[in-house]
Order: sequence, then C-alpha cells, then structure tokens
Amino acid sequence: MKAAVLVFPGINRERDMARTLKLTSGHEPAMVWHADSELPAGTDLVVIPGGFSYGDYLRCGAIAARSPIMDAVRSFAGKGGLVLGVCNGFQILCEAGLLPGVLMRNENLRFICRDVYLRVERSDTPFTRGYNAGQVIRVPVAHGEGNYIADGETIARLEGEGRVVFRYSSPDGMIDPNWNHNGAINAIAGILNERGNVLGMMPHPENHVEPAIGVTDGRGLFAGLTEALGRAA
Amino acid sequence: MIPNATPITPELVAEHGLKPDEYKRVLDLIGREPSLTELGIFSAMWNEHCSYKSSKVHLRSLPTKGPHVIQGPGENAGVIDIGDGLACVFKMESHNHPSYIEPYQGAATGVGGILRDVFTMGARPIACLNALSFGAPEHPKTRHLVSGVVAGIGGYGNSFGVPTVGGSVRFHSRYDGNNLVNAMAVGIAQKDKIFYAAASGVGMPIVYLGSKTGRDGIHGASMASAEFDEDSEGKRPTVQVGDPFSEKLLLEACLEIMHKGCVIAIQDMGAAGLTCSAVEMGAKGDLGVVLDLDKVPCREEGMSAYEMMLSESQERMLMVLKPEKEKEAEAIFRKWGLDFAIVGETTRGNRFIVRHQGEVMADLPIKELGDQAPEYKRAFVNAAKPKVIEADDVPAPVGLNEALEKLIATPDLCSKRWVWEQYDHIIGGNTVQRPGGDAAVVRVEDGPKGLALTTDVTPRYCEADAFEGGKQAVAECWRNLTAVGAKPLAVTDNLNFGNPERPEIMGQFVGAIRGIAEACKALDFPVVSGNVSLYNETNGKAILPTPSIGGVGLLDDFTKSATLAFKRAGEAILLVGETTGWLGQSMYLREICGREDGAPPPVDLIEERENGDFVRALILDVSATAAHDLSDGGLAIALAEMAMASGIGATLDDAPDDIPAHAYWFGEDQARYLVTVPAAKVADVLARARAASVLVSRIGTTGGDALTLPGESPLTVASLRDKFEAWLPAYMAGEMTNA
Amino acid sequence: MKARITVTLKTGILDPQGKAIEGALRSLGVEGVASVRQGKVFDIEIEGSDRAQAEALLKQAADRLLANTVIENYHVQVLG
Amino acid sequence: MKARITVTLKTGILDPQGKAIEGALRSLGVEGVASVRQGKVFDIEIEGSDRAQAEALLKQAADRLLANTVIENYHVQVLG
Ligand SMILES: Nc1ncnc2c1ncn2[C@@H]1O[C@H](COP(=O)(O)OP(=O)(O)O)[C@@H](O)[C@H]1O
Ligand SMILES: [Mg+2]
Repeated sequence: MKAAVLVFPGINRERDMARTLKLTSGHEPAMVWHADSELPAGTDLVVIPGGFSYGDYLRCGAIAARSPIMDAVRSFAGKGGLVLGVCNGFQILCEAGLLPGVLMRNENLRFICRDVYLRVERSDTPFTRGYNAGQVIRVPVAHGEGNYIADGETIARLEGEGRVVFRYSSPDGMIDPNWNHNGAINAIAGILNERGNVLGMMPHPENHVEPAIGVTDGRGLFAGLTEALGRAA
Repeated sequence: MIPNATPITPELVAEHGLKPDEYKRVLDLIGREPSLTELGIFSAMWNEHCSYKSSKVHLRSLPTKGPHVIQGPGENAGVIDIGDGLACVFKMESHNHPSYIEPYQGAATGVGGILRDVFTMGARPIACLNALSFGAPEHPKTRHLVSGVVAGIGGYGNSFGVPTVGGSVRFHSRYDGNNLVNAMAVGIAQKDKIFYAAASGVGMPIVYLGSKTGRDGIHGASMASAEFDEDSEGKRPTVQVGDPFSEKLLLEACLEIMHKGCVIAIQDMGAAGLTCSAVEMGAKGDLGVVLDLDKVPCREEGMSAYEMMLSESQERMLMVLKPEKEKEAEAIFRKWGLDFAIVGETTRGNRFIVRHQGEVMADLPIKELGDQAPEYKRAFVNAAKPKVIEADDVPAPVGLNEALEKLIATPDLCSKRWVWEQYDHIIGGNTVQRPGGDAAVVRVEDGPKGLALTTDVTPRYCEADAFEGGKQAVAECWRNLTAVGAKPLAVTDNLNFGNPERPEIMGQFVGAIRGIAEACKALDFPVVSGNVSLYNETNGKAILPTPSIGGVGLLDDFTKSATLAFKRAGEAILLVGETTGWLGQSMYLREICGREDGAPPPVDLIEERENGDFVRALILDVSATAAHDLSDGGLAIALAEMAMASGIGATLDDAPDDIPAHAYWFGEDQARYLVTVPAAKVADVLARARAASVLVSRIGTTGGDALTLPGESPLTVASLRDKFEAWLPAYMAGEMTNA
Repeated sequence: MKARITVTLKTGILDPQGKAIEGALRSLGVEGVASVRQGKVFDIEIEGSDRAQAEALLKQAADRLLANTVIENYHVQVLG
Repeated sequence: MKARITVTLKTGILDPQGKAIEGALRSLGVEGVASVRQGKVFDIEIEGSDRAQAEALLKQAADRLLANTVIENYHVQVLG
C-alpha cells in the first residue's frame, strides 16, 4: 500500500492516521502538504485525516477543499483511486464536491467525543471488506459538526444506490434516535461516491486499532483496505 | 492619543494599580519621572500577577528539588526526567477573571496560554487538564458560565489538537461572583533539547513570531485608554479572543525551528505581552534589550507604544535567533503563514530601551524591573482551628441507600460526562484511561511508558483549616496517581485565594502553602511550576481558598495501569487504610445534614505513603484487579463508582461495631483505597499487608447487578447510574451558549 | 470601499442552529418568535473605487469561497 | 412579520475567521480584498403585526441570546 496522508494547516489527526496506517499495513504513508499540486508517484490511497483545517473557520473543510492538492485528489479519484476522508476529511470531501451533502452543527450544538456504535451496511466495498454486512462496530467520534444532511433527492439516491456504508446504531444494530448523537439524516455516518472509490465518514476508526489502548474495531477498515490494495497490486 | 511625555499625576499612578510607595520606588530607581509608556511597563511588571509580590516570600518554602527535577519553578513550565532521554514539561495556570467576563474566550485563551508555556520549552503538548470552580447551581449566572467555560476549553483544545483528559468541576456559592478556571498542560520533549528564556550573546536578533498585535487585553488605566480612543465607538474592549488555529501553526513552526537548531532563547507572550517577555529574556541573560516598535506587526492602526507594550494579544512569541539561521527560520514561519519580524536586539549593559517613530519611549534598567519589584511580607492571621465533630453527634440518615442515592446525584459528586464529552479526550491515540477515573493515563508515544495525570483540591477542607487542606490537596493528588499504579513524580500548583491585603486571607494562603510544602516533602513530590491568583473576591466576599494541585506520575508500562471498574464477580473487596468515620466537613454533612462545619479529616502523611506504596505494589504485581482511592463522599461513594464503571454490583459486610454505620460508609478519612483481589489471592494479600503494617480489611464481595449495603435492599447499578448521570445534563438543559 | 455579503441557507435546508435558538428563546421566556434561521455576513473592505469592479470581485469571492451554493444563497451589497 | 438581526464583532476584537478567509481568498487568486470581518444574521419570523412590539422583542432576543454584547454589536431591522 502506498498511502498519502494530506496535511492542511490546522489538521490535527494526521499523526494518529499515519501511525494507524503504518501499524495496519506495515508501510509508512507519505505526508503530503496542502500547497503541493501533485500526489507522490504510485499513490494508491489518499487519506484526508481529521482535525480542524483552517480552524474550521467559515465552514468546516471549506478552505481546505480549495487548496492546490485537492485538484490532484480530484483527478486521482476520477481515475478510480481510493480516497478516504475521516471527520474533517469527510467535511473537506463534501466541500470539494467529491461527495454530496453537507455536515452541519450537531443537533445539540455541542462538540461530542465518545464511543459510538456503527452498523456496517455493506461489506462489498474496498473500505468495508474487513467487516460483515450488518456487523456493529464500536468507534469513537469527536466532532461538533457531523450532522449529515442533503436534499431529499440526494438522500433517496444515496439510499437507492446503497451508498450509505455506515450508520449510527444501538449496540445491537438498531437505528434509534437515542444512538444518533449528532442528528444526521437516516443516521448516516459514512457514505460513498457514485463510483464507490471515495468514502467519507465522521467517526475515527484510526483511534480504535490497538489492543493495548482498548477497543480494536477500527482495524477492519484498514485491514480491508490493505488487502484490497494488495490484491490490486 | 496621550503623549508619552504626559505628566504623571497621582490619579494616573493609581489607575495603573501602583501604590504611592511603589511609585516612589519607581522614582528612586530611575531618578526621574517616568514616561507614560514607562509607567505602563512598571504597572505591568509590578502587578501581583507578574511580580508575585505578595506570594514570593512564601513560595520559597516549597520543595522544588528532586533527583528527577530538570527545571523547577522560574521558567515557563516545570521539567522532569521520565527516562529514555525524555522529559515531561508541565504547568497549570488560572484564567479566572477573563472567564467570568467572557466565559468562552476567557477559558479558551487560558488553555491557549498554558499550551504556549509548554511548547515554548520545546515540548509537544500531549494532554490538558482543568480544574473548574463555579458558583451555586441556583445562582442566575452559573449555568451560563459553565456552558461558556466548558465550550471554550473544548473549543481551544479540540481545535489545537491536544486531548483534554481530566480535571474537576465543583459548585459552591462562594464562587458566585468569581469562578475559577485553572488549566494545566503537559508536554513531552527530548531531555537534551529543552529551551529556556534566557538570552545570550550581544547583538543577537530578537524576533517576533505568531499573530499580529491588537489592542486586546490592555488593562492599564481605564482612564488613559478611554482617552486613547478617538472614535465614537466608546469603550475599547479588552477581551482577548483565542485563535487555536494560529496557535497550532505556531506550535508546528516553533517545534520545526527548534529542531533545526535556530533558537537561542524563547519566551511566549502571555501576561503583559511584549513587556514581560522582552524583559525576562534580557534580565535572565544579563543583557540589555532594544526594541523597535515600528517593526512590530500590528492588527490595528495607530497603535501607541504604550498599547503595543501592554497588549495581551494571543498566539505570539519572542525569540532570540542564531543570526546565521535567520533566513531558515523566517522561511519556516512563512510556510506556516505566520508573522515574522525582527523587532530588536540584545545589547551590552542592562537597559531596556523601547523606540517608536524615532523617539525613545522607554529607557529603564532591565534587571530592576524584575528584581526590584516590591516584595511584601503581608500581615496574616491564622484562623482558629475548628472543633472536631464526633460521628455520634451527626444524625444517621433515614436509610443508607437513600443517602447514597442522594449524594451521587449532587452537583459535586455526580458524573461530569456532560463536561468531558465536549473535550476531545482521545486525539493522539494515546489516551489509555479516559476521564472518569482517578487519574488519566496517557501513553508516552510508542510506549511502554505512560503518564498519569490529575488535578485535585478540596476547598471546603482548606476553608476550615488551610494547613490540613493544603496537605490534603497534595495527598489526594498523590493518591489518585497511585490508584492507577503510577509512581507520583512532581506537581504544579495553582493557588487561588482572595485579597492578600486582608490578614485572614493571607493566613489561608500561608497556611495552605505550609501544608502543601509539608506534604510534598513527605511524599517526595516536588513542586516544579505553578501560578498564584489573588484578589478573587466580589464585594468583599472571597472565594473558598482553592490551591489546585496538578500531579504527574509515571508508569513504566502503561498496560499495567489499574482502573476503578470492578472486573468480575466473586472477587474480594479490600479496604486499605484506617477508617474512623470522620464526618467533619464531609459531603455527607453538607449535603444530607445541611452543615458545613467541623475540622476536616487530618492527613497522616506517613500512613498516606505506606498505604499508597502498598496499593501500587499490588497493582504492579497484578494482585489487585481494580483500585480506587477514597475521597469526597467516602466508602459508599467509592463503591458505587466502582460498580457504575463496570456494571458489576457488590455485597458489603456489616460496618464495624465501634463506628456508627453512616460514619463508616460516608466518613472521609484520608489515606484510604479500595482494591479488588481474586478470591485465591486474598490470604496472601492480607499477609503482605500485616507484614507491611498496613491496615487492610475485607469488606465485601463483587457480583450481581446491584450494590447491597448491609441491612439495605439492593440498589441496581443501572438505577445508580441513571441518578449519577442525570443531574448535570438536566441542569444544563436550561442553557444554550451564545449562538 | 466597504461592502457586505450576506449568506443565508436555502429554503428547505434544515438549520439545526436556528431550531435550537427557537427553543432557547422559548425557554428564556422570549415569546412571539415563530422561526429563526441563522446565516452569515461578511463585512469586506475593498481596494479601489470602481463599483462594478467591486461587485464582480465580491460575486467571485462568494461563488468561490464564502457561500456553499449547494445549500446557501448569497447577496452582495457595495456600501461605498 | 419578517425581521433580521445582524450581529457583528466590535471594532478591535480579533476575528480569526475573517483573517483566515482573507488568506484563503488571496491564495485562490481573488485579489483586491483588503479585509474581511465575519458576523451573523438571524432571519426571524415574528408573530403579530405590531412593529414597536416586534422591535422590543428582537432587542430582547439579541440582548439575551443572539449577541454576546461583551464582544459583539447588533442591529435590528423589522422588514415587515
Ligand atoms: N504557586 C507556585 N508554586 C511554584 N511556582 C510558582 C507558583 N506560582 C508561580 N510559580 C512560578 O513562577 C514563575 C512565573 O509564573 P507565571 O507568571 O505564572 O508564568 P508566566 O510568565 O508563564 O505566566 C513560573 O515559573 C511559575 O512556575
Ligand atoms: Mg509563560
């Protein structure tokens, strides 16, 4: 795997992401500066990590979405390259138009950091092949603006095309407003683009991969990606 | 604009907070009338906050040395050796008054300031904690303050990207007009790459870095600043706004230029901004400093020398660079989009010279600005020792269950989840123990070491007996670190008191320091940094004396840390330490009986140490499966917390005959812990305790889904949890922060 | 020249902040507010003094950055 | 009745958002913007039709919730 982790000013989970990629794939990712206009040669996975690019000023992800490196990411994705955006990365992908919809303030208007449960809706994507469809995983969230919305038509398309990959659920996999901490429509926690090669998700699987630190439910995502890319290579 | 040569009237002097005799000292020192800018500089350097004029004499009695202390008080933060070539850099600081005026920004900039103190020394911040004291819940301002302060702490730390892993929150009417926001930051540095404030070398460039200077936080003379303002907008706001985004860039840029070896000396601009940082760099390095204010990056137009010297704009640094590295350093700062300007140089001789628009605005002796600050031995009186309350004189509750259920739902004892869920406490991927336990545990990158972190103080004890209260704050901190299996290494303190000009307040201050000093000595727990916040009072009513203690402990292997959750059914619950049923100043007395009186529990430091060492050993050799120290609310509360953390219940044996049941279950005797031990190891553990002369008794067994106190019906853990979790969210539901 | 760009949410887009504010106003006892929608204003200082040029510039700023036209409308005013 | 409350930062108060936006516009190649300060607007629907009453209501809403008067100014407009 040759992963590239994008670094924007104000991004702050890039170190967590890099460590997890190294830990799960055995390969050190390249750290790519926002002002660069090209991805390193041979990149097969672009990861936009979490954090507060540009302080979340204006709109989360808005300023980062317009940086030079994003043009490179757009063309990489256009050629079918895999792109993973986590938290602020998801927000950036939406702002960049690579994914539909927007992430609004959490319903209760507060930042929330806690473990949540996600129901994995599909296992037939390069991002989720490490899980079984219907499996419930426990991963943390840490965001103030994770409330996914899009217009009715977009939501209908996302649902119709099976592009909702993760949903907030109860520990036994029920969709229940009490377990949807940010108020996202249809409890949406992660979605794919039309082509299925760009995934955006609010929770942080990269923080749940080490047995010594606690839960390891995030590993499946990275293990699956490593395998998918290994197979492709 | 008031000209620099304005005649200095007694009113102007008073507006600057200088007493007549202090002003006389200024005149004696410089042999002439100061210019307005100079007056501003003196007022900044000699106020209580910067000069420690009332506290210095007493702070000297704190133990500050130890084999692992690399840097004690006197720099931006304390530094201790944690082995493997690494150092831990930490400090706690208050932002009380700003947080009362504007809770969000006040708290946010408090966090920003303490983070800067830590990374100024070359450390990457790895954790933040905070200690918050608010007024009574029913006070009309309290909810708004809680909401804003918590959002502000989270807002800054989350965006900056440091996990906020612990802290404390309390409510008491004595903080009604004066809430306390104490923030602590902890960082890790290479032991041989610590950076200090002292400049060295003559003719070295002094560089200004970070954000631009605005008119933020210029307190000075309200009259003077009113006159500075020519437009009709009226009073100029002095509120500082935090910019965590810029601070994150500043962090990365600073660490990068430090790494590249560009830095000779570095000092953040905190209180009294440019003045304090420039004077400190020069004075510590035995050098003079010349500043050219025309070079200072300003955010607003027409800023005077006075304003630039006193501005408290955030996210700024001053550095002395190696001249040959200037270009390289500048390129790094530009890359991060930060301002970079050479604003002066170091000089021979000990003058502090400030130039602006071709004029010398200030020319002062640099050493004396710091060293010759007034120092007071303020009068103090020790309060009479309160009388000891006998357990028999305190009524028993209607039922133990009822008392327990009531206590865990009180503002001070209930779950603070509503608070810490607004803090990103996992960023970094190193948080081994999240908020909610005795101490947070954070892995030192790539392990196997871990740091245990906590902040503690029991203000009601300090109010009753400042000396015992001071001891207790340190002891509880030490105990919390021990309860997760860490070896306590050192502390930072944040001493919050009322007006030191009142002898009874000064008595509290002196008493608390004596207590802290005694406990730190007895526990080999030196003070390596700290902060003093005085004048915390409104309408002559002082806060409860609140010496917050922030402690750092070390785990050689973070995977060995203990948590307070019961692990499995059928394990023995052991109580370590002596229980006498001390109810004076207890939560039981306050919340159930409506009384805040009596002497607080005394702290036997020898026992404290022996019991703690015993518990730590049990944790490290894996005899103990869970551990928890006893504090507010005593034994019953500690048991409930262990049960709630796990979902596993417990059945408890009868209280000993010689102690009234309610005093046994709710008394707050110190130096105590609860541990659980697998049934097979009980005999061995008890034998070891006897051998070590540590008092240990078996008091019950884990299991089931309810907590059953003797003679009471079972209380399900789920129902306890509901009560424990409910109060704060319900209370806060009435509030929305400013949109 | 001074100018102001006002950015508001399109009708039909949910506004969690607005909704929360409605609730908060009610619980503060401020009665009579039927609905609240929150938007942004940008007060902008522009170099030069050509109005038409300024308007073009502002439109560009809004389109390219200040508004997310998927969910937001904007309105440009040159105040002179 | 429709109304709008505009909340802006007081002069001299740091506006980190505005600063970041200035930088972003520059790096997007939008030239000629000297400064940006960001504020909020609240579009409010009010019950009833008494203008004076509406204004009083809006002022109350702004003072008590919508504006942080320590650092912000506000301006109320009843649009009818
Ligand atoms: N209560 C205290 N105990 C020990 N040291 C203290 C205490 N208060 C302040 N200090 C030390 O005095 C120095 C100055 O403190 P302070 O003015 O708060 O720092 P800063 O200039 O970074 O704001 C620091 O080195 C601090 O560690
Ligand atoms: Mg400092």
